Amino acid sequence: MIHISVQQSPIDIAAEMTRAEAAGAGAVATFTGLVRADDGVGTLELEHYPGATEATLLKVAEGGVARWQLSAAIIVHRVGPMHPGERIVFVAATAAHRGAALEACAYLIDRLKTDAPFWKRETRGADAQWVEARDGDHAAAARWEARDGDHAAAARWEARDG
Amino acid sequence: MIHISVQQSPIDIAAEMTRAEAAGAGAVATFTGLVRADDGVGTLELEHYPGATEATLLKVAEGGVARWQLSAAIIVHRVGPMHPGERIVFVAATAAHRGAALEACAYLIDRLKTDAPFWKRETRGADAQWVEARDGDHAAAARWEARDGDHAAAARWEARDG
Amino acid sequence: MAKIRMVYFAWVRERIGTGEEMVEPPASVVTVGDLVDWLAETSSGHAEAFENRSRLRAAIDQDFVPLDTPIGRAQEIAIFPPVTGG
Amino acid sequence: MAKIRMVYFAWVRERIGTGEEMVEPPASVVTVGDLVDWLAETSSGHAEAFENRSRLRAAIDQDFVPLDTPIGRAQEIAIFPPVTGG
Repeated sequence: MIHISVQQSPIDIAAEMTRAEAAGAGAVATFTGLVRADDGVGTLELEHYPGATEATLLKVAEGGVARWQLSAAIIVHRVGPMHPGERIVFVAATAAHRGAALEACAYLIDRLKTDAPFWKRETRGADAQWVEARDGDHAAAARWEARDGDHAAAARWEARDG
Repeated sequence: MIHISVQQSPIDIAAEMTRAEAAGAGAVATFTGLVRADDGVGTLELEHYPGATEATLLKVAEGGVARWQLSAAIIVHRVGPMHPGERIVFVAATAAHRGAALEACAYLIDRLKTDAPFWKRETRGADAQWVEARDGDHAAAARWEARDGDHAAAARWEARDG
Repeated sequence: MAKIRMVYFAWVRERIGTGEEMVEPPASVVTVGDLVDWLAETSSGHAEAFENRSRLRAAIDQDFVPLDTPIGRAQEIAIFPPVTGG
Repeated sequence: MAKIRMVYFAWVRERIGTGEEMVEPPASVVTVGDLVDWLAETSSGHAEAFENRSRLRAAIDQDFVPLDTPIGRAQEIAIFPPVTGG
């Protein structure tokens, strides 16, 4: 089961967990990203590339399902304006055993960070600023390719970042 | 913030997530273990060692908080009889960044599996059976010690398993 | 050459002043990089948006590509900063 | 030697037929392993529960210990199978 959503509305964790658990397997790992409440941001705005976003998230989820034989992969990403403490992103991976669920969950969020066309703008007081991409995100995503021996894919990403 | 609970009542994910998110950090990773609905189990019963269980879970949570500077660590474990699809265990790790949250979440559940005095009994039809410990659980827990270079702790666990 | 729908996001969109436009580049424009060079001449906003090539990413018909990729028969080309989702 | 509160869990408890009992081992019982040997003589249930030492784990005053640990001044000793939580 794959569920992808790019939405303006708040992310309902209980509803998403019910979806993840309905797959009947033994292990669910999740990751939730929040607007940090501790660094002075008043509003966070998420822009995305409609169409391309959904296609990318679907590809990421399908990759996780294929690699870890997941019974469920869920990616929910919020767009538009949001406030400190609110959820930006939720991913879940459901598998028979915890090793697969935990690894797949890390994979989904690492890939999403580098592959999905979202852009964050933070407003602190009167100052609005686009968030810069972090090198660490590409390192995190790259480790999945190194382990794959998927050199073609790795090369593609290096080219894209060069 | 550390929250430990060993309870007869069902695990309320929404309530636990609210607790995990209240810490004000950016990243929450969770793991949920479920009674598998797909392998013929009618009832699963969880026995534990009152007192020792809570002390062990607290030690595991404190270990995670110290190692990854977590702003929250939550471990909720159900005991008593339960049915397919129900939650047995929920762990959550809240940190500033996702790498720490994801790693700490895996640590909490790996350590819980080998350290906490719980025993599972599965009933299939008229047949009740105690679940055997899995070697994989010790391998999963051991990798955290190897990475620590914490040889005294590793030796202790080997002695215990010998 | 056929018309191409350009789409822009984040600060690329803000500097150019629009999220999309139709363009008709000359035959000398072969790659996405050539297209960016050509567009940079069309307004000060485009010039400012495309100032630093290492900070630009692109997609052809919603597939991410390096800037040296030939445009081919692209219908939609997107130019944007490195992504920062999640 | 002082009295010790023995506690048993899972199939160890079931085979012995009780979850706890007070025992007063002789001075020759030094380690947890000695205690298990001595208890195995006390009933067929104990003998059956303690049949395979490699499947037994122990805790002294709620701290997990190997079977060769000296009992010392233990007040509570637990004997149980490998844990299977989570």
